[in-house]
Amino acid sequence: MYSEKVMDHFSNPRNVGEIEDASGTGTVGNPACGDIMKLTIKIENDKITDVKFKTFGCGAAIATSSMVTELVKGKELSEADKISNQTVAEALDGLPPVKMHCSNLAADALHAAIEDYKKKQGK
Amino acid sequence: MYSEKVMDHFSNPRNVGEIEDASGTGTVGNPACGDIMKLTIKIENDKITDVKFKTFGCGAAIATSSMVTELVKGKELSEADKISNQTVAEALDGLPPVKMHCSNLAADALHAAIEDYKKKQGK
Amino acid sequence: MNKIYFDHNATTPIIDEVFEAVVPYLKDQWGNPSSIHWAGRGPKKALEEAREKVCKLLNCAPLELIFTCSGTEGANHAIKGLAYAKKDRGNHIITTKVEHPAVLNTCKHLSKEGFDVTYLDVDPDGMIDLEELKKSITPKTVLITVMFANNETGVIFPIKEIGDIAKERGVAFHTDAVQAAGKVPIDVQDLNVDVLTISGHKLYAPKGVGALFVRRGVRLVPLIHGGHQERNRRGGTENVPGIVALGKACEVAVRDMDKETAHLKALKERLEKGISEKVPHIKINGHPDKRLPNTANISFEFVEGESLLLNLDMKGIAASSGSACTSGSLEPSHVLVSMGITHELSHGSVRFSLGKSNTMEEVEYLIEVMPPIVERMRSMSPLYAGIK
Amino acid sequence: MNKIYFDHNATTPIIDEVFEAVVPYLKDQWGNPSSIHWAGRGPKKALEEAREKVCKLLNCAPLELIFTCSGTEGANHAIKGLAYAKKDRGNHIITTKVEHPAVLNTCKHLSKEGFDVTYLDVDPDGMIDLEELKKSITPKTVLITVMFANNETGVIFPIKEIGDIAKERGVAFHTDAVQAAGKVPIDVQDLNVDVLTISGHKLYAPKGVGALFVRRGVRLVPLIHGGHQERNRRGGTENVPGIVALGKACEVAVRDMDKETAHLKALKERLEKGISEKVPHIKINGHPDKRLPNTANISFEFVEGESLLLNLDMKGIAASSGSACTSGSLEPSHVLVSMGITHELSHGSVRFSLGKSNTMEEVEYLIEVMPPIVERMRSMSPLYAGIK
Ligand SMILES: Cc1ncc(COP(=O)(O)O)c(C=O)c1O
Ligand SMILES: Cc1ncc(COP(=O)(O)O)c(C=O)c1O
Repeated sequence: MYSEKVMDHFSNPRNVGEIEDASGTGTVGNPACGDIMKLTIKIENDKITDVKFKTFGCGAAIATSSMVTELVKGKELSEADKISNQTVAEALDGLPPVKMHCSNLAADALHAAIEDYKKKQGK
Repeated sequence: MYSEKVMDHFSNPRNVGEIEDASGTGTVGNPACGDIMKLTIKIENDKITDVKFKTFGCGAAIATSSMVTELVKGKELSEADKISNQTVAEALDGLPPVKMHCSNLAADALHAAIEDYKKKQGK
Repeated sequence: MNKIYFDHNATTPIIDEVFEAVVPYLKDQWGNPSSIHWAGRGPKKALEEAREKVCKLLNCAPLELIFTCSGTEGANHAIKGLAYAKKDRGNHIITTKVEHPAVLNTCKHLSKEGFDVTYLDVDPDGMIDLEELKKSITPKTVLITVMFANNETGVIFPIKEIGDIAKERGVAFHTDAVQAAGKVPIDVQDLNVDVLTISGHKLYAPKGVGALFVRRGVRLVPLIHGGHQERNRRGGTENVPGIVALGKACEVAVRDMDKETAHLKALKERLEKGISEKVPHIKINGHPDKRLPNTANISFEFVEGESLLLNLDMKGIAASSGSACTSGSLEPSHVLVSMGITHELSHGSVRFSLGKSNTMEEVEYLIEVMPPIVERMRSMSPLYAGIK
Repeated sequence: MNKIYFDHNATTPIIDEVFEAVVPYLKDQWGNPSSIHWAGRGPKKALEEAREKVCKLLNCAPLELIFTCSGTEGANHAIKGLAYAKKDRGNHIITTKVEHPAVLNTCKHLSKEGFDVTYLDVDPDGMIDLEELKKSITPKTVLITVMFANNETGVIFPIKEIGDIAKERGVAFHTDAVQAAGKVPIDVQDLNVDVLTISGHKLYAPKGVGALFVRRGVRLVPLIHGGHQERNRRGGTENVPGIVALGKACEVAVRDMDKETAHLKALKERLEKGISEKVPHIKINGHPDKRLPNTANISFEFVEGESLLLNLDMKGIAASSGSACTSGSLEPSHVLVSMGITHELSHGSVRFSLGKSNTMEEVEYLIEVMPPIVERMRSMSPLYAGIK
């Protein structure tokens, strides 16, 4: 059902955890789908220097969470902004059709975290 | 589908043919069923001394025709009168249910032949 | 005793290639294709590979194929499914008098449910009249269902022409291709059929599996509601071994069709010629050209079919009279009667349907044993007396 | 790697005895049982012998059994068949919230066709309330359909009591016994059920075959119209190999049931006890006693079921979450949610369903590997953080 890349990220997820003094936190999820993702990011000079995730969810949810952390680590905020759920799915060599909508929220979590950071900055 | 007795009478039918100077002739049949039987009997002193059949029909029709000729040959008319289609079917160790009604007309042919004889006698 | 099987329209043997393909799916790969763990993965893959093979036979896309358990299920799903999906638009169905009971009895059921059904006549060759078809279409007509090839006579219907008419008039079109699949080419891209039914056990796969082509965009009310299988179009755990077998059988059919057709035609022609020359008072039924390569339906005057079959059976030859579904001789074949053949003559009809493994020697053997059998039965027949 | 199969409620392996019994019907005895010649006789005999074996499992008469292609077909045939046969008397159907999609989606379809359907609640143990059932019956009620045993939790319903209520109130009663057949005794002479559905692939026969018990005198509108097969109650050439397999599987089930039950119970008890002792924050779902001997459904708090399954799969262990029909985690199990379990907890549920070939060693292996898997997934879960 899942691609090798998905299974790789599922069984060896990168960047699991929570950043204590995070610059931004994004939590998204849909209880009906059984997926909740929490992304914490550290931002220095408009650059994402660290990122960690915790996810309650299926294989796709965990793999997309892991993948998004890999994709954004070290990226400029402006570039990270461009990452979409589609980008993540493609980086994983695709997801099963049933998983495309519900369990592919990692980019949403990222954007929520960036939003949160910007809000805090605004204050 | 058929009992061994049916198959025996079907493959080696007894008394096939037509009696030239028959005392009585009975023809019964149902074109929808595809069965037509013609029985000719020779009667002397109220006894069936000879009997022959010709039948257009399925295995059951041919076997019941053959069987009825065996059953009545040498019988008193009064005894032959008692033979029913059921008697014939039983003598053949039974017939498949679908065949009980349509293709089991040999006794009817016999009674028609006896009737024919009686009518002729009446004249 | 030799066993000679001339009843391939009733069912076919399972060929070795198919048997070999099935065994792993009975022995080791018995998992549920819906399972996400190891046991489900092999069966899931096999299911989709088989689907592609069946699609190749019909030239359709995988999404357009639904697996079923039989031709009869397929016909029910197609006809009820289309009729109910369109019942707001009308309640008129057109079919023919010579369909298989799977279609006829489904239509009969629908007429109890408020549908009107027109049963088209056939001519003495077993053909329908396309003009009559056109005239039968009314604004209430929602469905035409006409078989691809007739199971008793092998007559092939003008499916392309019927499809064109159906399309022009905006009427859904189903064809029961159970007897055609594997015997003649079928290309749904070339035919305006909306739904097409096939059955595994008529093309060297086992009983218990079939398939339905449903053109993209055509909506059917499901016949079997349940789980998400077949994209919610047909519930129930998929019969993986059966489906694998059907896939393999279709692959073989595609590969061997040209060769088989030539082989079957040669045998059938010899059979018809041989019997015609040796047995008087016979009639070969069905259109002379527009017929399956494997089917010879012959009426023997003055004798009844079942008794011929029993005699043939005693010689090891399997054939059938009328449809295989009528084991018993209670009713004359509705197909032959519709062709204007008398009840008596219909009762005296035998269908020889040839297949892959038949040989010319087997046909010659039939030609040898048939005349004395017919002669003996005729000598017992009250109908023959006057003729001789 | 070891392959350990704990997903017998999804489908079962085909046991050797069944495989051996089927092979001749794929290789040599491929004839059509309706054929009157040599090729039909063996299959015909096998068909009727298999029927008697299935009847023994249910304690019914051969005339009361119809072969189908799946549990789903059976449920559709039973429910639609009874509802339509009685639609002049009323349009109300009673079922439960925890039925299999084969029943639920059939009922949903019927509600589109003008039937009213009552879905009975279940309590936290997964049980229905018989008083609520009685109160739901109205003069318009024509059918009650309640499953014999639930596929996800194994909960066994009070079929005898329901049947008595149905009989007293003159309402037809169908039970989906797909999960019960072969696992617990079923005696239709003792139960007032009118129609009962079973499926082959849940009791060690292949996919593609099932059966329906229809009590003498009970009339169903056929689902699949066609030829004269199954006494005109279900058209289509009979799936002889599948039917032979089902017969054999039922024979084995009758023979081995007592022994199997003891075996399965011991394994299940060890499994539940072992997991309970080693993994905190779990919940065992379903009635403590009224449950199939083979089914353990466990909710693991703070983690999601599919990811547990994938981890188990990497260790060679096959299990499932919710119903096998929901491959994907889009919806939490309707069965668990109906029992009042939260969505989150429902998503974290795993069903272990044991079978014949499972051993205590396999169960011990599971008890060993499960705790670190759960621990690892919990460490990744945002829901767990606060707890630890
Ligand atoms: C309780 C129940 N009913 C019906 C079915 C459907 O059976 P089948 O897969 O044979 O259609 C299943 C199995 O999936 C089941 O567990
Ligand atoms: C033309 C035709 N349609 C439908 C069927 C039914 O197929 P099945 O036996 O697979 O249900 C048959 C065969 O019996 C057939 O010959």
